[in-house]
Amino acid sequence: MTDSPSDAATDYAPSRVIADPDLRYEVIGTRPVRHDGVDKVVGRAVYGNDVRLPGLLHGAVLRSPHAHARIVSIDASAAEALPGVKAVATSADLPDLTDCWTNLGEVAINLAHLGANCLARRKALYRGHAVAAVAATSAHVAREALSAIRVEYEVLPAVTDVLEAMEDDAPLLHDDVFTDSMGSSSEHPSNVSRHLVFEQGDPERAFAECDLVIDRDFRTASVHQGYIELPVATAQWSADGRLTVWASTQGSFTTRQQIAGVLRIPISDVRVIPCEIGGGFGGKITLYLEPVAAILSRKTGRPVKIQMTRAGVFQGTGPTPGSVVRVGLGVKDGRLHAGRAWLAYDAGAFPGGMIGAGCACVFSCYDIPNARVVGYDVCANKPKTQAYRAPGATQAAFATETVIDELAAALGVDPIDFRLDNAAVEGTTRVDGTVYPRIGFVETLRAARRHEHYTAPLDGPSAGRGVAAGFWFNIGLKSSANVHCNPDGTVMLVIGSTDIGGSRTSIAMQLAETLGISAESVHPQVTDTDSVGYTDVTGGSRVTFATGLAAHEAGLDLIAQMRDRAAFIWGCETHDVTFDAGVFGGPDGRSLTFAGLAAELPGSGGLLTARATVDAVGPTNGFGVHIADVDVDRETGKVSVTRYTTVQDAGKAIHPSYVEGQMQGGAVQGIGWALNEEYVFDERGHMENPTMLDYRMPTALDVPMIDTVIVEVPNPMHPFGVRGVGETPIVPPPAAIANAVHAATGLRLRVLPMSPPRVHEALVQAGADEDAGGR
Amino acid sequence: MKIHVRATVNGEPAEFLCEARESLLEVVRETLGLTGAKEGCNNGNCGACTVLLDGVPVDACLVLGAEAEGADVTTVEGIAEAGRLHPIQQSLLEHAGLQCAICTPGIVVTAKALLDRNPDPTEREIRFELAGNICRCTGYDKIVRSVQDAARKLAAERIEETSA
Amino acid sequence: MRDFRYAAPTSLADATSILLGGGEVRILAGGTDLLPRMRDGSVVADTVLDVKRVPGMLDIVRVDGGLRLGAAVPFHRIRDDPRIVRAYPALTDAARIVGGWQIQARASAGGNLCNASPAADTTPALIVERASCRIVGPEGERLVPAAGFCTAPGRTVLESGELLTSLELPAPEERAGSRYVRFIPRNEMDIAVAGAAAWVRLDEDGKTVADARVALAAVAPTAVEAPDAAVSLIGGPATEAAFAAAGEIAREAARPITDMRGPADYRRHLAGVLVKRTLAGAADRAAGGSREPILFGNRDR
Amino acid sequence: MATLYLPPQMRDLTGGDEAIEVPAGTLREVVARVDRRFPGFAARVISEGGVMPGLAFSIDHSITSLGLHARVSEESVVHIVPGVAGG
Repeated sequence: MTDSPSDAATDYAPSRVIADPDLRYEVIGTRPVRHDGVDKVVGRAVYGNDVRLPGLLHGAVLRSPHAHARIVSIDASAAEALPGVKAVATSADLPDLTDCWTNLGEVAINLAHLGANCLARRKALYRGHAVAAVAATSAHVAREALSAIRVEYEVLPAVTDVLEAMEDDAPLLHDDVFTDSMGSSSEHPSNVSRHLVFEQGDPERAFAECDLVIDRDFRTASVHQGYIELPVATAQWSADGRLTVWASTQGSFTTRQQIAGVLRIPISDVRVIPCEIGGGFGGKITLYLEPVAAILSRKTGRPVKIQMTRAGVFQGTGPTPGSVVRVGLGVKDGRLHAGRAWLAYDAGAFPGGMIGAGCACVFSCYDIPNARVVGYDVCANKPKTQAYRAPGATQAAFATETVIDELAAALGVDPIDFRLDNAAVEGTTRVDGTVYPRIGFVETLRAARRHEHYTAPLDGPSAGRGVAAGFWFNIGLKSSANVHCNPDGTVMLVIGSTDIGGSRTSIAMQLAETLGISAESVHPQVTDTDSVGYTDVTGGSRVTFATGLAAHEAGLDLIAQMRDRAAFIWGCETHDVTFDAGVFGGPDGRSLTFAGLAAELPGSGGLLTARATVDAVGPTNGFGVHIADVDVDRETGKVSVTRYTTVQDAGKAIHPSYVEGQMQGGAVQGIGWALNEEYVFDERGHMENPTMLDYRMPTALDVPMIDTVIVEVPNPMHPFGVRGVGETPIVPPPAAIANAVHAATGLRLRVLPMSPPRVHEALVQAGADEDAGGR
Repeated sequence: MKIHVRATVNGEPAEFLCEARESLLEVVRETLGLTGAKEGCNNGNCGACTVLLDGVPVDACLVLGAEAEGADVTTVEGIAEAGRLHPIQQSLLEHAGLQCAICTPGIVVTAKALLDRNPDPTEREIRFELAGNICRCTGYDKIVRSVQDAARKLAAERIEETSA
Repeated sequence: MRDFRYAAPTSLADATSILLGGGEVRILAGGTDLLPRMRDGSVVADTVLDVKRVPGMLDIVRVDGGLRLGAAVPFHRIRDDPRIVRAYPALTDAARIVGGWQIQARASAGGNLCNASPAADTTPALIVERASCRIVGPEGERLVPAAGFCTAPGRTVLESGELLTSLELPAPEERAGSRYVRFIPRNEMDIAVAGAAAWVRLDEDGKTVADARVALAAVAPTAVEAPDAAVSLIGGPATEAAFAAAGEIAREAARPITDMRGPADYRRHLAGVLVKRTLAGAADRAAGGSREPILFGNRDR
Repeated sequence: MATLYLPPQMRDLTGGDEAIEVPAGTLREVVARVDRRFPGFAARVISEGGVMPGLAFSIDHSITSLGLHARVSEESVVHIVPGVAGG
């Protein structure tokens, strides 16, 4: 591994790429303009709300004003009588499903819960829970009609705090949810839907053997994915029974599957057309609007579009779990020897938070031979939580990485050195039993250690620097690709992965590399569920890895077919035809470029189409290390991030600019999580800040430039060495910033967000303690 | 009763009817079919609907359609001239200053207005004037670099024009 | 929101008659507060009266060495007007930090006053600049000091049929300077958790405070003056210690509430910190320091 | 023989043993054999003829997407882990 200079093709160099110098690619590693770029900078790209259909009706959703209430009755007659109102829908219009699971690839979900989340059945479980919906001739009319729907509620006590929800006497959300402990079920219904235990070695004995043990408690608030595009769905239920849905989704096929499941209709009757998607981060995998728009369309015979309001997004869609985490680590002879962790994550209104990932991630960066991890998934009267970029990992890493920093300080060891001494490597066993394949954590740590930022002087007495590491699993799953060869030597690439951040191009570049043609010679397009093979969600950092693999395999298929054709043209055997770097070679020195052979195809039997469908294995893991400088205004408690560097193992960066973009974007989301983002609930369980004014996501003025270092430890399970990139970068920031705040102030903050009043209070408290100590 | 409004939209005279409650955002998107401006919050907190009103960036969701009477409105669709991308559009492409790109139309419009007013903005000035445009994907780094690069391109164009 | 009548009169008389014409009439200047509140249902209107076409509403004119600022002049013109930057820098400071550029392109100081939010950024600035509010109504015209315009959250001195037409800024004084600072968790696009404006005039020695004014935002039902804090400085040296002491006194003028944007104790504490900082900034300007606003609210001190 | 590792919460079935040696075969066969030795096991990991929702089998340290069709070889190590979703 050597440091190589940045890509000379660009005139700026935010990232240094540390790569294996022996790997040479023509297309991979370059920075072409993305194929869908022009449409997106001129405002022509069609997002979900840009869909126009003749006779289109507009929907609006009525949401529960109570955090927990029995729905006694719904009277929509007055609303239905209003001019312009065409239909009203409630849960009575959806099939009443009892427990009925569907496997979405990454996760199985309970369709009964999904349906009841789309439209509340019997009970409203959180403030903002959808209760009814209206379709009308305009969005204004639809919204006005909501106030004419009479809903009688019997208000029930609510619980939003995860620890309170675990109490025996807490308000119970579901009478049919029991605590599952790896297949065995509790006797009585409970808000605790899942209890997990992982263990390796002998933690009890090991802790007794340690020279130094630190146990700490942490809390994090619920935070939202914060995508800028409002969720929107348009449905047209045709008289022949075919349902077409224009969706803003991370996965058109899983959307199709969920729609069919919730509506109890054949999957083949549903066609999902994915529009351009304005951000998801895990929050646009689950359905909210699609079945509702569908039943309104069925009732009216017209297409119906529903777009959420921003308040509806905050109050009705998935934040990521708030958490309570306790982490203890023990050191013996300078090495991590024992670990214990207790995690409770709120799942929101229905079971299924991110506790499994939280438990498996909490110690995942380190080789800790003896560890015990206990986790709880807890229902509470909040919106059902959904995945948010490395779901479950950030909460856990905030705790562990802070304790690691404290241990390093107590031992007088540099915090990166301490991490290097204890880093997980190939062969390390994670607490869930998994043994790591080739991973790049050590290389990533070393690159951070070498980075100029790490040793740069700090500016002023209120400045501090912190580091933290992060881990994410990454997933593989199923992807498909079709490739049509054009006579001009270009190819059309048809895929099903919705493109949230430039993945059309990163996939097209892999096909281009395979075919020996330029990135611009590949024309990628994302198509609907009728037009391409099954493809799982754009999530889990899987698309460049798995859909890239599908494109590569489709490319290999095309080359095989073209070698057959060259053999036909040249009158030789296929095995006599070679293919190397975009050139087909035959006997007697004959050769044709890819374009040359493509031009021959129409007259030699016709143009060719290739395809591949893969169930990708071996996504391997992503590791990142972040360095944060902060400045703490001691008088106000405000923490400013003044410099930030992200270092990450990308396996192989296909399009470095978009890899950097993932690292930068994830880091800034993590900075928001660390400093200011939070759901603020009042005592009734109502979110007090459901606007983008008061739910404070970082603005351009709140963050510095985000430096990036891409480390490349190729993934042996991918033809180009790709590892997932997208999620890991959100994991380290809260801990890196907390560690930096400690460096600046001597204070350990263990509650997120580290908002100004909270930091100020801690400073005041520390001052008071100091005074008391002095006396 | 609908209101009859005459305005200039993207350099062309435009007439439309709107309800008093309809925002300029609804008018450009629904009535005029210019769907480049996006709705992200509908209360002026995200900037995705930014358009120029008499040359100044505004949140189109906070302007009534009726207020556009006699005004000059420029949407993202009017930034490129005769099929030629504006340098800020070109720079965003070259510097990967967009990911999901739902905020991009607003960024393009605000950045264009910034460069019109201040041809050589500092990083701070760029961040300050773009703070009303929330981007959740990029972390802003590549957007800021794109604006800086567009400023360089515009400066080079000016030199070319002067020497020509 | 339900539909309404939109009226954009081109004379004061027409505006007055619409205001008196019955039904719920809401005045639209920049719309940045009105439209979100109408959308969320907290404000209902039969008529929306767009005052921007009323003559003078968008004008900035010199009057007797001072300045008349049309009530609907948007912040982006205030922040960029060299006459205001030079003579009333606290107002420029405030105008630059309301929302982002898009909000500043629409929102106005008059609207900020009429909206009567305790957290309005320009109101404390207008108070320390000793601005007067020109109000025109069926009974004629009257002038009300900016400090007396807001009476409670969302309430003002405006009577039925009255309209705020302009803000009258007095002629600037020699060796005087002003400053507004606020505290927000982000650096832009936020509502003041607390804010403080100060105006300071120095003696000819350039070191002694000849006169001072202090006003606070977001720590009481309306923007309030902290006269005790200001008086404590007069005749004394313009030093950090004096400003800090004035900040301590200003805390007493704060009667903050606890809400989602900040706990009361924290707001009271901030009032002191911000008064100290804003006085230092005002004194610096009085002594000839830069009047250019400082871009980052964050490190302002 | 392949080795199946039980998570702590399933070790009540084996009287505390963490690892079980089982002959190779499909995962379905492995589960059936374990269930014969430790009755109740299958009910904890199988539901409606497939892997229990929320659980996943990791074979040789890679989560399998083949469900009960997955092949377990003589040298395989099998873990039972909670399902994990990405964003």
